[in-house]
Amino acid sequence: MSRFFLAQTPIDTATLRADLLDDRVGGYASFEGWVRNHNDGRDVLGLRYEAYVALAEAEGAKVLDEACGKFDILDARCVHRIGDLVIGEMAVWVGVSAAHRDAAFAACRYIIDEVKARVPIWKHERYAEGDANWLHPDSKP
Amino acid sequence: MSRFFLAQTPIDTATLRADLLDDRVGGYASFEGWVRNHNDGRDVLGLRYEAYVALAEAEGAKVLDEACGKFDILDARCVHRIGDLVIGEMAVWVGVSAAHRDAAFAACRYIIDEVKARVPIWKHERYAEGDANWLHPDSKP
Amino acid sequence: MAQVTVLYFASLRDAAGTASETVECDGDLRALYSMLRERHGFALPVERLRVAVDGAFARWNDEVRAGSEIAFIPPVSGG
Amino acid sequence: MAQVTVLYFASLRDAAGTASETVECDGDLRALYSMLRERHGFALPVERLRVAVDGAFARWNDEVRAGSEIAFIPPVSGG
Repeated sequence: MSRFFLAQTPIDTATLRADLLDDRVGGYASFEGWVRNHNDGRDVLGLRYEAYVALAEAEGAKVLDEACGKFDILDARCVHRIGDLVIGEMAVWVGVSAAHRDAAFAACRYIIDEVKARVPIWKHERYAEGDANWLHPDSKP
Repeated sequence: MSRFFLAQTPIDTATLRADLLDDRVGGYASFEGWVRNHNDGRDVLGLRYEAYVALAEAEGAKVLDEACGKFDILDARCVHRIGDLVIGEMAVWVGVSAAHRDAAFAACRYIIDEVKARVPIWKHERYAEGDANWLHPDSKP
Repeated sequence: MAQVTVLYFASLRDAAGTASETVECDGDLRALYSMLRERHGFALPVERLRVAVDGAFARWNDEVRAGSEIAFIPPVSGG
Repeated sequence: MAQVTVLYFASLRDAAGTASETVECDGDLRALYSMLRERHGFALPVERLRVAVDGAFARWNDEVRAGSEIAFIPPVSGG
């Protein structure tokens, strides 16, 4: 079963989290990326995420499997939204369970960084001025 | 208003999280500590947290205020349970909202580390063998 | 000449005016992108893209295989 | 002689058999702990404790003030 998912509908973090918890878990780290009302000094009205679905699912699953191999964690999941999102909606969620917090934090950070850097998903922002733009950053922050 | 709380009843993370989110938030990092069924190689049946309440609330609030000053975050909260907990219950929760994920992760880590190191809360573990023990670690892991 | 399907995403799709097209070409994937960049006026140089063949990342100097599905991957911006 | 209230937590409370007691003493907080450690047989040496007066962390060489509430803080284990 894959640990990475693309979702066309809002992400239910409570259910995702519940899937990661069991009696061995001592630390659970999670990260959520939300649609901000501004980016690079411009007012953002909303955005759209587009993915190359087949490759995004394969590359996302690879990132999650790497995290499970590199860090002493029990399990991990990541979900990324695609389609239209409004300000304040959740764009991406990462959850990691581990016996100890060091590994949970490290794996959570690894997953969000690698997903942002490698998984073929693109953000299209609509601005208050009426224009819109595909984001193709030179390098990932 | 304080950003740190002691709780005698289970922690409702959904409501706590909702308090941290607004249109400026781009990244939300959280950490949860759960009661594991083992510690240092021993089977744990359950535990009790005891606090020096007045000092724990003051020192916890100080840690959270430090985090808000040191890192470029929007807000943060931490709740620590006291009283009797069973395996699989949440013992501590940290939530941090920020415009960007670097600060959210760094502040979240700072808060849990400092709370564990400085806030006067003690863990009393009950073991499968029938004995029990106060944990007074030599140094924090 | 090999006939292949090319997929476009994000700004490349906007510039091409289509999400996919069938093209005929010779040579490697780099040559294919050069040809299509000229045809559609893509702003992004090959150095800023990755390329995938049949759903897996590939190398620019791989030969184009007839019947394959080729995707040019602009810099990603998920998260 | 200053009369103060002492609070015990965790293993110190178990060893003392009480959560608080009123004691009379002279000198600094370190001397107070030494006296009480001898009385109750506390296992923890002063080096492993912190001390608080009236709800705020204090220094071991602070003089004991009459009427204050003193807490000895064993190594903490929250989280």
